Amino acid sequence: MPDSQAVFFWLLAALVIGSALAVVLLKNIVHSALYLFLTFVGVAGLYILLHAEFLAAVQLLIYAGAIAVLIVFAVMLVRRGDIRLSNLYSIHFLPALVVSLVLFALVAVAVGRQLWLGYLAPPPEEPLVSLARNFLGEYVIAFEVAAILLLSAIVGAVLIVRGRRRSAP
Amino acid sequence: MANLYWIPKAWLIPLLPALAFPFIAFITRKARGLSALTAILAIGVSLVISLGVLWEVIAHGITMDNPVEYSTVWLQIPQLLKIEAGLLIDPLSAVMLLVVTLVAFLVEIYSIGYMEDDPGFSVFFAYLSLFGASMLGLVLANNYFMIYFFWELVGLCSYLLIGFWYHRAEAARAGFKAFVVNRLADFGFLLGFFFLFIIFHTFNFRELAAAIPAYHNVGLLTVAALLVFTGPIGKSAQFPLHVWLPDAMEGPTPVSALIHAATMVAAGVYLLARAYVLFASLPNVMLVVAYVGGFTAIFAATIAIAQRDIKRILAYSTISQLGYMVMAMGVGSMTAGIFHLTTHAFFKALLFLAAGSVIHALHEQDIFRMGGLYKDMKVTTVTFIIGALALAGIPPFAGFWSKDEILAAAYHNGFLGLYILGTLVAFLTAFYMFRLIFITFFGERRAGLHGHESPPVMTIPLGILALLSIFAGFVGTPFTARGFSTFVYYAAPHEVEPDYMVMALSTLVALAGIALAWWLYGRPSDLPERLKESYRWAYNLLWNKFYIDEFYLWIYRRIFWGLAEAFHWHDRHVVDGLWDGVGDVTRASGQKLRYLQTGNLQTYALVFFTAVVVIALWMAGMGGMIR
Amino acid sequence: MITLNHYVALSALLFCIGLLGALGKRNAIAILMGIELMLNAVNINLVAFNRFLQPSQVVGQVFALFIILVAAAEVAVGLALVINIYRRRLDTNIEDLNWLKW
Amino acid sequence: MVNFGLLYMEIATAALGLMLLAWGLLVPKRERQGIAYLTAAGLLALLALAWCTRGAAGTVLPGYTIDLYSIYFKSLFLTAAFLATICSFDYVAKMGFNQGEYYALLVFATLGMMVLATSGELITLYLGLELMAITFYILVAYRLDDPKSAEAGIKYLLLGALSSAILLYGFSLIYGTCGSTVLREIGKRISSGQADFALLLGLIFVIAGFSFKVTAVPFHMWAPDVYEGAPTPITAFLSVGSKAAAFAALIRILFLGFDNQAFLWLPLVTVLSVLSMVLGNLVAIPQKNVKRLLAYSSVAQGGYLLLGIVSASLLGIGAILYYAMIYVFANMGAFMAATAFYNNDRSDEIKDYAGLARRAPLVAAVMLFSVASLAGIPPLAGFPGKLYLFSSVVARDYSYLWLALLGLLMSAVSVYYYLQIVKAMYTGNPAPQKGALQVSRGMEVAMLLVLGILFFLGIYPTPLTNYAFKAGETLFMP
Amino acid sequence: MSFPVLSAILLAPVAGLLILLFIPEREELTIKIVSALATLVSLVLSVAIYFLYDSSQGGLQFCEEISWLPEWGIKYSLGVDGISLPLVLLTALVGFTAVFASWDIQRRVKEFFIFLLMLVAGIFGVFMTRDLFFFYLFFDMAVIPSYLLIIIWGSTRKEYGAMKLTLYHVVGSAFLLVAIIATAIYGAKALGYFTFDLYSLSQVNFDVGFQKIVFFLMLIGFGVLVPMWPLHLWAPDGHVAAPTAISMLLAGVIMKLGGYGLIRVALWFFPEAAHYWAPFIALLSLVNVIYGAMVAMVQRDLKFVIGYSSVSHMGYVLLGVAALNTLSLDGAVAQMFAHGVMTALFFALVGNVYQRTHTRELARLGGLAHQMPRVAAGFLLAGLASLGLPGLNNFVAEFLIFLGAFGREDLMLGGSLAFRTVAILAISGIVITAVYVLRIVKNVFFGPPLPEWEGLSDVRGVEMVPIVVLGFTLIFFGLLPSLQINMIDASVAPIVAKIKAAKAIGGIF
Repeated sequence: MPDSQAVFFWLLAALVIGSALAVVLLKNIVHSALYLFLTFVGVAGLYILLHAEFLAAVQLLIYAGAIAVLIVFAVMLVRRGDIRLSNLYSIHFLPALVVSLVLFALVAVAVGRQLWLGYLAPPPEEPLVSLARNFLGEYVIAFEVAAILLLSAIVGAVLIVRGRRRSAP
Repeated sequence: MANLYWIPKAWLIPLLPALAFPFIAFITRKARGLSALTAILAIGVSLVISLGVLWEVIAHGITMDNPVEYSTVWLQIPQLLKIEAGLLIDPLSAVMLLVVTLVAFLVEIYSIGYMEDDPGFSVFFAYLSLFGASMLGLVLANNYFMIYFFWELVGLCSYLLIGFWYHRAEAARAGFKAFVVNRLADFGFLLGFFFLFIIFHTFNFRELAAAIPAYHNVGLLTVAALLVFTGPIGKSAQFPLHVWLPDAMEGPTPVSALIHAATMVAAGVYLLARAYVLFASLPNVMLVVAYVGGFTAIFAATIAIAQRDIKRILAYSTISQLGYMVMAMGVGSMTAGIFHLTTHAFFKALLFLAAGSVIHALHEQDIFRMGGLYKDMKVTTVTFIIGALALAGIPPFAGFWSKDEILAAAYHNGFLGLYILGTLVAFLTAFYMFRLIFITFFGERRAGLHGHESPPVMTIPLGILALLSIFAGFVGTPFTARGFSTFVYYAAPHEVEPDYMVMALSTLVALAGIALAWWLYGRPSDLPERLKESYRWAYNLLWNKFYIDEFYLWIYRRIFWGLAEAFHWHDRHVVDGLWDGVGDVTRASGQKLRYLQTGNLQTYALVFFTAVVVIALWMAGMGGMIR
Repeated sequence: MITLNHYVALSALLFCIGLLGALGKRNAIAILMGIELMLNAVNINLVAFNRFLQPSQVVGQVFALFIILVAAAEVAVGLALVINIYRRRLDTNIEDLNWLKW
Repeated sequence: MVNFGLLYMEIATAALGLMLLAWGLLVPKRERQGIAYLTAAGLLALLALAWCTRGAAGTVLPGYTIDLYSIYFKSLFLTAAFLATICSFDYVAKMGFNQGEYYALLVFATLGMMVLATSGELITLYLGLELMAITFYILVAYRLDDPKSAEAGIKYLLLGALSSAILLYGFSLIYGTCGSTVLREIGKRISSGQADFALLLGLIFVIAGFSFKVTAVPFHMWAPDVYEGAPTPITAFLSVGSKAAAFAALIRILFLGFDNQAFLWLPLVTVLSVLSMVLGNLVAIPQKNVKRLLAYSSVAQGGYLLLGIVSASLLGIGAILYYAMIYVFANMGAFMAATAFYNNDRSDEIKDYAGLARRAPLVAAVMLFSVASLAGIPPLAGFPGKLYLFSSVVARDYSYLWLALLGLLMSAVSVYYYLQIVKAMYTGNPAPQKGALQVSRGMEVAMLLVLGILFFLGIYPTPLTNYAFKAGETLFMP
Repeated sequence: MSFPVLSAILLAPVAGLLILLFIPEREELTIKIVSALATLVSLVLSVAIYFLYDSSQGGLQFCEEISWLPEWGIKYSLGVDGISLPLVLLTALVGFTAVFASWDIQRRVKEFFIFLLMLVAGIFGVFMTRDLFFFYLFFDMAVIPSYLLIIIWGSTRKEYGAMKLTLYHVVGSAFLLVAIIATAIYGAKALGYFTFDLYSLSQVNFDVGFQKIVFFLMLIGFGVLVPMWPLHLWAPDGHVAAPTAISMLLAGVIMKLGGYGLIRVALWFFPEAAHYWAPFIALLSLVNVIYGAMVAMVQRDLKFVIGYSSVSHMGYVLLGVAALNTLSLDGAVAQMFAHGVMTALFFALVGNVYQRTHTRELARLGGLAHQMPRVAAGFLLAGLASLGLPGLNNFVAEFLIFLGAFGREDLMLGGSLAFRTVAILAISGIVITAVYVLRIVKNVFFGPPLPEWEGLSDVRGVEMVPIVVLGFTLIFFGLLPSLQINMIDASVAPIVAKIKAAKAIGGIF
């Protein structure tokens, strides 16, 4: 009987792909948002399978928790007209479909023929410690830059959303 | 050449009038008297030096074979080209110097009277000085380059003087026509001596004279000779480039006298004489020269019969006489040609100046509107008749001896046809000259006509020229020992033995011409009218100068101008269209491509990803990845 | 037995679905959702490579974490802009946002 | 021990940004102007710092090395930022709101560019890229009262996000196939033989990502709309800074990472370059709006810079570095003039430029000589730049003569549409009521500075040439 | 030479330019005087070095050199030899007289003279430099000033004319720059070090295939300026649109840049290609001459006539270049000088006519000699020079070209008939030139005085400067050509020697 790993993988894969398709194909923007939430949860599950527990947690927290919710709020804010028809196809749907299929085919072929050269080794004992050592060791510049990035993003987002208050002369 | 005094000063002859030109043009322009004086003084001194030169040429026995030559290098390109500015003094140039300076001197004096009430008085004298300088320069030149140099300058002066009264449109047009026709001839002349240069690597006459006989390739030499001959055809108004001379009569009469009768038009004949070795060594070229000369003579003489304008008649007579000289060259007697040139210079200048004084008095040029002038203008009439007699070739006048020598030469050298033609021309010349005399001087007085004699300043030159027309001939008569033929000759001096038959026949023919003229025009009769009616076509043909002018105009306007218009159209539409077209295509493509930018964000994204996919497929295909 | 290829194939599929979402939908927020899917696909790819090819290191996961961080920032700014455009033009339909063209 | 001292430039810039942010909050509404001068002074100080310590070299982290190449680009970004700040003195004052944050974001964007240009390691590079990108998304949409700016913002964000998604996918594939994210390692691991398809796909996705930033055709379509919509100083800074940073990173990736696979990506880059030059110039011809015209001209300039990569030689890289710096001055000059005009007449249409020469001779002169320099007409700095670029291409081999000729013919076409602006400025007669243009003192000084540099480098290009070509060499030193 | 005279000549206009910047717009007279002084300094110095130049020794004299860009081998090196010195003198002359020809400019005087001096400085640079980089830098420097000068102060269809002229020049210089780059790089490979110096590059023997391509590129680049036939259309439209001073400079000097470039760069570097392309250039020169002259004849606008006449005359220069022998090349350089002076005089006079009658249509002009005798005399002098009257500079130049083309030493007798027929047809151009020049003189100046032009005033005082200066030059070098030809011949000899040495591969057809 296939071991538990494989079963979980196929379940989670089906969940992710199914809900992703739903996000794309449904006409109601709210349903899409909800299915997006489901996709993120599915992906978190996959991370767990890949021994990236911390990452799964972060995924759940930020993606599923923050981003999906944020999107739902945004959808509520810009609701106009009939919500059921709020997310129709654009004029380029068919060509987009073709392009994505061809792209998928290309990547699939590329990956299929690729003989991945890697080495077998046990995952590090405390993944969290090595993660932290990386963040503050090798990638400290990236870390700091990320901090500033978040700062400017927040400042910018608030600015733009606040819009023109009569306060400034 | 021990103690030559005058000849070393020969370079002053052209230089003095040359300096007079800027002097008058810029300094003494306002003072009319001073300008005239400067011009006359300049040409006078040149005349004196020319006389000195002639005297030393005779005294020191400088002959055609060993002339005196001074030359300095004007422009030198090592081993390739040496252009020198030099003087060649030999009997031929000495004679020409005398003729040119003398006639110019007399004409300038005459002009004081003729041009006195003309606003451009001093400018006229400036131009005359410039003409004198360039004509004398041409005569003294010792190489083809220098002759061409002054050849064109002389052409310029004739252009300026023909178009002197530029307020008259016809004068401007005549000047334009003269210059263009001369330019056409000069183009041929230039090519001619280019050919000589690439064969012999020199322009110098004496070096060429030494080299040409030894040269074997007759074909190329013939081409060169014919091309050089186009120069004289243009300058001496031979057929077919004669059309400009009759129109040149638009210029003031002293100009016609000096330039278009005596000197400049003779430059062509002078060139033939100077380059005679080139023609003499090519028999078939000589034939061409002879027949061109002959045909021009008869052709011009016939037209002269039907003309009404006094200056036009004299113009055609000049063309006819020039044809005589060229024929003389063609038949082999250079001496006869130059001798006729000299005598012709005097009596033709006389005729023009006399006609000038008639025009000056009556302000009228159409002979049928004049009559009976002999009563008021005694001196002009007498001098005119002397000139006419000399021109017609009545002994003992100068014209008779020189024309007789040409006819004798033609007869003796076996050109029987040309001899008969020459005699016929003599008859026609006599006829149209005395037709003119009987109508203007002896016909009945037109109403309201009052001629008055010209002032002495004009009549004195007439007198001098009349004397010359009478006695100039004795220099070269067959009877005088060591005459003209021993002085100016080609190859060897030769004594001319008299040929009574030719002399008698030509005199007889001239008298017949005069008689016919008297019979038709001397006494009142309607015969000329009836003749004109019966032979209407012939009269029209002659009156319209065989429609050659119209033919040339047709070529100029239809073919030449048409081609130019075609080029213009081609330039504006085809070539310009092509390049502007390229510009428009770029701009249009910019316009079209602009609309790719639809503004829709997803179009951009679609293009982005399609490009990625296309590149991936192309790179994969190129790299032979798939399949 | 689940190998690396499964994960990469899955990630490619998810990427293409996200792409379809981004290009094929008319609503601005839907495009954002599409982009998020594509970024998730990249994360799966990275974590999978890390797990199968470089098990001893955690570079892939670090990269994934940074990507999540950036994605969050991006969504924040993106939604702010969407709301800003909505406030101006009362419409989040991409096909109408074409004042800037040619 | 990791030598963080070498990061003085990045740290100082971040500090400046944060200080500005704080200053913006603390200081009361009235002296907003102070912030602008503070920013300008700060950037100038940083520039001076970069200039005197240009000798510094060393590696901070495996992927992050400080060398002349990175310092050259840092000084380029700081110059661009400085000029953009001066450009926005009046512009932002007239906008009236959120001044403090504007300048802070500007500095953060510069920081992003620095990190992008310096890092030799994919993760840090990506984060530098994203910092720059996100700050620009905000800055582009900064004119809150203008719908065009909003539309430009949303367009730039969505397309930017898509391009970075494809870029990331490329990075992941490269990481997968090569096992490392440090470019030098990747370079060692890639054999010069037949690359496997996944790596090739990765490369293509990365090139597509960067082509978006470099506005190479056919990935350029966002540029005209965003350039036109964004506030003019930001358009200027975007067209110069973002493009130069992207080029710095692209050169690093292609020449350090994929040097052995050059035969693969050279034809691709050649095609991109040709398309950019041709399409950029052609579509610029019918443009009526100055900013949109300069956008297409910027696409074309991207094409010329790509030529430097096509030449795949030290000469080429030095030429790109030289031309990028000249491009900063020329483009900034043109946009300064456009801003000055916009501040007075509120319009960017070329026909409104009629008679500008008589109303504001200095502004007209700056526009004239900047545009002439872009076209590469001597005696302005553009000419030596183009000369180096085309020489480097022809030096590769003579079969590229046609490419140089195409480039020059296209810059001949560019002369046509640049002169359309000049014609309007110098012949038209201004609308009756419009008086002389008031231009702020700082702007005039900057314009004179730019003019001086354009002429000086045009006639005596040696100082910058030596600096650029030495910087080019340090890239390859291990 | 201790005193850097060439830099002085080059920088005098630039100095004038800078001084003008600080003179307020209102002081129009001082502006004009400053410009006149600047160009006068250049003129005096040019005349001085013209006569100080020792033609027996030949070669480059008055050399100056500052190392400019060591890696790229670019040096700010100036030097004049027999070919460039007459053209430097020409630039000085035309520049000086151009200032006086634009004495009556009213609008925006300051900007006008600033751009004018910029133009003159640029042209000086081209003739003096010994370095390809600076050759191109100065060559292309004229683009902006000439464009601005035409669109602001031009006359009929100035936008179209200015843009057309600029685009032709820019496209032409694009071809030229590619050729220069190719040469420099080939030279770098051959010599081992990167250099733009003319002399060292001329030592490199390029392979024939390379030569043919690069010579053709240069032919287009320079051909646009000469102007060679199919690329000539900027000349008429440009001249009609340009103000007087600019037409003088354009036709008088900028056209010579093309001819000078062909001789100094194209022929000197690529002798084999010269042989290969010579028949092609000869044919085009023939078209230039005949086609240009014929079209000039049917023009209705006075300036168009002179524009096309320049096309025709520069055709002679092309013929001289195509004949590839000492005589014709000497003639070509002399013709460039002579034609420059003559066309400048023509345009100055047309400027005077236009400034008084405000029209250039031949139909309306007539009998102007009555009102303007001096202009008429000047026009006649220029006209006679253009049709090659002996005693004026053009005659000697054209004579040498014709003799060179007609009697190429290697083509003595058996020489290719084709080339000689081309030469003969080209020489016939002198007749057509006579027709259209004298037709203009007849229609415009002679003939009855028209009531319409009754009260016109003649040129006086300052406006006489162009006529006197240029007229005197035409006559001076017409009577004493050795002063000019000896100097030119000394410098043409090495080029012709190199061309002779190159084995004469067959012509293009």
